[in-house]
Amino acid sequence: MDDLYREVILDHYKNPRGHGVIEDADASAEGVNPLCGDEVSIYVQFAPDGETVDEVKFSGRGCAISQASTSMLMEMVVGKTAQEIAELPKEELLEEVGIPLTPIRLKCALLGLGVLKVALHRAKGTPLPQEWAGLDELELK
Amino acid sequence: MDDLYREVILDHYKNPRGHGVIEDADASAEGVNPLCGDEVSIYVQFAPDGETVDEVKFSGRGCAISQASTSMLMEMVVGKTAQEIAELPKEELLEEVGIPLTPIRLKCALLGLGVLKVALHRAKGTPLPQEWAGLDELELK
Amino acid sequence: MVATARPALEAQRLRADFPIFDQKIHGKPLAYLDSAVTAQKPRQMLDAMHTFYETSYANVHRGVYTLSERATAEFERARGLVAAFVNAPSPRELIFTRQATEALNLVAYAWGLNNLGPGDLVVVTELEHHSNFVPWQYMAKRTGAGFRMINVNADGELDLGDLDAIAAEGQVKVVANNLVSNALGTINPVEKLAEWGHEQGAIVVVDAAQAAPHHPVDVQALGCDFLAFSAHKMCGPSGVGALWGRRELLEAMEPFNLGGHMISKVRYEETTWGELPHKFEAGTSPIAEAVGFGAAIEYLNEIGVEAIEQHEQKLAAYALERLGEIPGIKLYGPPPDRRAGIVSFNLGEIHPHDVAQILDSEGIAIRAGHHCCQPLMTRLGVAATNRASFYLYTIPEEIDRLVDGLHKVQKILG
Amino acid sequence: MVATARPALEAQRLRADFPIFDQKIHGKPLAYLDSAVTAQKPRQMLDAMHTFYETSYANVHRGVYTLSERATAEFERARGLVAAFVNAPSPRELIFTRQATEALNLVAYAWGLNNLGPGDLVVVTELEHHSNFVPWQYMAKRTGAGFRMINVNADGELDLGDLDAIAAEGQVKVVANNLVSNALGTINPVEKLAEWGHEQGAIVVVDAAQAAPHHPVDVQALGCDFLAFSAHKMCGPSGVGALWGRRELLEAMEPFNLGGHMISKVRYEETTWGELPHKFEAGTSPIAEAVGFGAAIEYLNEIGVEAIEQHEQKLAAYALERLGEIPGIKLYGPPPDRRAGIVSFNLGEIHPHDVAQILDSEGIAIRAGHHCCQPLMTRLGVAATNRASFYLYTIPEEIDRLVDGLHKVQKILG
Ligand SMILES: Cc1ncc(COP(=O)(O)O)c(C=O)c1O
Ligand SMILES: Cc1ncc(COP(=O)(O)O)c(C=O)c1O
Repeated sequence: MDDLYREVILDHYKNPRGHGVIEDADASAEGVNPLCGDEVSIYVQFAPDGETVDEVKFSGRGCAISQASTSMLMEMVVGKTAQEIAELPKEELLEEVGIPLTPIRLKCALLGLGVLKVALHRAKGTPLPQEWAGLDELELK
Repeated sequence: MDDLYREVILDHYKNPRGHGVIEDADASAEGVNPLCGDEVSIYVQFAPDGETVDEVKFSGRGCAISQASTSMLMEMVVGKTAQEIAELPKEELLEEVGIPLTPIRLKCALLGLGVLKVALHRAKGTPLPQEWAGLDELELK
Repeated sequence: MVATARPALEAQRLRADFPIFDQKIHGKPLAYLDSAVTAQKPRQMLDAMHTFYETSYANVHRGVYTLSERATAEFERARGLVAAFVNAPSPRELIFTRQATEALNLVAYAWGLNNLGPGDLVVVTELEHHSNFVPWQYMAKRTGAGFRMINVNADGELDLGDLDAIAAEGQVKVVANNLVSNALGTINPVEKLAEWGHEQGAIVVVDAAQAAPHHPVDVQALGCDFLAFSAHKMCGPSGVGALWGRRELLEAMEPFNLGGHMISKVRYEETTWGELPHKFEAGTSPIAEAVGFGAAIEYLNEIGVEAIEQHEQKLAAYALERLGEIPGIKLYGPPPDRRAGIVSFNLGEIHPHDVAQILDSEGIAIRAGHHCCQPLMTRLGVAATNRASFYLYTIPEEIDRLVDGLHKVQKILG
Repeated sequence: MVATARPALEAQRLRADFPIFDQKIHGKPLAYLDSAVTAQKPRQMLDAMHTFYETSYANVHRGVYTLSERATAEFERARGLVAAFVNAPSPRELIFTRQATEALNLVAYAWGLNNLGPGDLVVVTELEHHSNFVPWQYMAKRTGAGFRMINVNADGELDLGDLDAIAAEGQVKVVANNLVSNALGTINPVEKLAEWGHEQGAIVVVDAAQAAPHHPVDVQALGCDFLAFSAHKMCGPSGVGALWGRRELLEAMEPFNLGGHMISKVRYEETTWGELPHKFEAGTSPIAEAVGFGAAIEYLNEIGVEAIEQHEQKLAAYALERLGEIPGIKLYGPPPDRRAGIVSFNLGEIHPHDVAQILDSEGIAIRAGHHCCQPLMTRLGVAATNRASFYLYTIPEEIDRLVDGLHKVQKILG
């Protein structure tokens, strides 16, 4: 338990970084975790090079794990290119989250990353990992 | 075993009474035991009173139990009225058959009686027992 | 239904019948408060299935040999027990299915697909589980029939004031509703709906998945046409459930699944169907599961379903009282005298997943989610709720532990 | 498939795994020669289910708590085992059903009802079990499509000479055939039929109910689109089976049963479906049964399905030889090198029911009937046959006892 809700998770949960909406975002997507109905939307603004993420925000509702991991993700991806994010292994985010997760909670922790990759895929044609290509992890709108 | 295929059963099986067809019968019906596909047809000729069974025959294929019990039935019903046969309890035939029967074999033993009751029902409007009214025991043609 | 008074059940003593409680979860005793989703299994039921497999297993209804006759007798005995449990007029009207969901699909396909069309209406309620909602929504769409929903009021009780307005919109052909809501515990006025449905000339399809395990259910008293329930929610095994249907309807209906066993004659040119209940039981039956279902019914009969109902009502009242003391909690559903042993709540803004996760670390198992009732969740304006649900083995101490656990959740995440 | 040679199986030793043999039938040891209809269960499989119920039972896929995570892990592990057993490219393509029959109905309803119409043809074979015959006949009739049958020759083998004539009559949309005939033991040329079916633009639906328990089955090598089989015929429990389907087809298809678990979003206005395999698994799954199915697969893998196949081929050859010595016997089906461990016969004019009944008094269980293959029986000109069928626990002594028993039948009824 103390493992799961350790300080850094609680901090991101209670003070999420990048929480909000970017109007007229360059890229955006919305996804829902069909297991619990949680929804998350992600909005991306690119730098003038059109490739590097300048600003990224998220909105939606979710559990502490999904909110915290999405918040951590926001911090991780600013300054990276769309291609770099497309190639970001989920393990890197999970390491940041740093707590043991059961398969069900893994879906919570990876919801934001999936939605972000889909947003970039749509805007820039970057590849989707196989498991998201089949929409296995989330329902897109 | 010796119980099941006792002498009298074997005798009726090997020398069935009333085996054959009555052309232009006053009453007739055909039934099939859906569990094994066995078919039996029964033909009835009434006496001039139009009520008393004068002659009765059966045709079709079946196992020793169904052939023997139908053969015994043929002997039992000649001279009885349609109404009397409609009221004939199946126990009376089973007593005649006189061997212990499991539920599956019971269906074999009662196939002929069911078909006969249906034939009389159709020709004379005599009642069908509940279990045959729903065609539970046999498929009619 | 037995009229004589039964002794109250002793949950603490009954727990000994359930091997699942012989373990610790995260070092704590298991408080299993998720019986509405599926119930735990008594040794008596497990042993009945095991013994059946070890001594009498064979396919049913066709074999001439001893094992098959024995298996058939046990299987049909189980059918009789299940049929009697809901006071079905005849065991021939009781069809074994995989679960309540398949039972409802059977009716939606075999009756709905063949009897619905434009101008007709299918009426469900906002309280339905997806299993009694989506099949009807789908069949309405396929056939061009309309789809209407009876709404709930603020207490989570059906608002029957809309019935006339619905009837004015088309020919009501199906009324599908549950007897007890799995999300809120609401006990619904099925008799009234059945009466109204029959006035409209509709068939009345009752989802008793959540009722049959906990309350006396009598298809003749309810006046419905079909009733669906699942063994796994009533101490029986997974993999089997039942549909009761009115004989005339079942006989007139097309079959659903097709194949072995459900036929009378198969010819290249044409196939004819078998008699009830076989016509609706294509393929090899869930044989051992049906036997286990029968054993579960015997177990429940031994205790008495009225005693179970009373026990759960007391637990629900106690839970509502204790949970009500927690600051910031929101409780959903009707008052205790009109609800089953189910309590749904939210703890302020804390996500139910987090609540359930922290409770798990205390050995407490509750459900967090939409409970397969998204239309109702939409109405309540939430994505999910927490739900604690009780059964014959639930003890008040488990509710106390739940309350303590919720305080801990608030301390961590509040 | 493992390429290395396996030791031949020792049936006598394996029998000790099967508690059913710890009893006498009419005072004689049980000779269970009806495995084609359903197989007996090894202790290992029964114990796996029992332990699951006692320690890890909960509903799968939604619970956040420990028991549910544990149940989900065991359930999905079983899916992986079953999928690998038929060399499915992904476990997501493996759907748990009640049995082969329901798996075939799933395809007939979800694909057939939505893709067939006038001018189309559905092609089955005269060897089909009713479960792969009646659903297609029914869907053809409902949709206005034509229904054609590939006939068998005198040896009970498919006559593929008719294929061109069939293709000339319409647009072949479905080719449905079994891999091994349960009535005759014929091993069918599925690869050829699949190739032909795909040339026509049809889907190829393989009934492997009788093949999967006894022979290596590889969906990729067969080149089919759907493959159905049942756990209960392969040492698993009743109440569960599987459908493998090609991912693109499954994804493009409508769902079959509707309700809990198979959805993504349910709204009054519209419902969207979940991902594979959930989209086809409405309602509470046969959870413990799937776990038992996985345990059965592990049991078979331990022995090696190639070893089982060889063992049964030897038994079939021995049975054909010994039975052939009986005067007046009529044997059906292909020569031993092209047949599975199934032997169908008639003893002159003696009705199979009587044969089976007398054999039962000797403790020998065989099947007597149409074996859910009435079209084939019509072709053979009989209502029924006797059928002895073998499995990994069958020993040659049981075939000797069968032959002795048949002599006794002739003495009594001949
Ligand atoms: C009211 C209600 N209906 C239907 C169902 C579906 O039951 P099953 O999944 O056993 O078909 C449930 C179970 O959650 C339920 O509570
Ligand atoms: C070839 C074949 N297909 C289908 C079936 C049907 O199997 P189930 O009843 O398990 O669905 C059987 C079983 O008898 C079979 O042998």
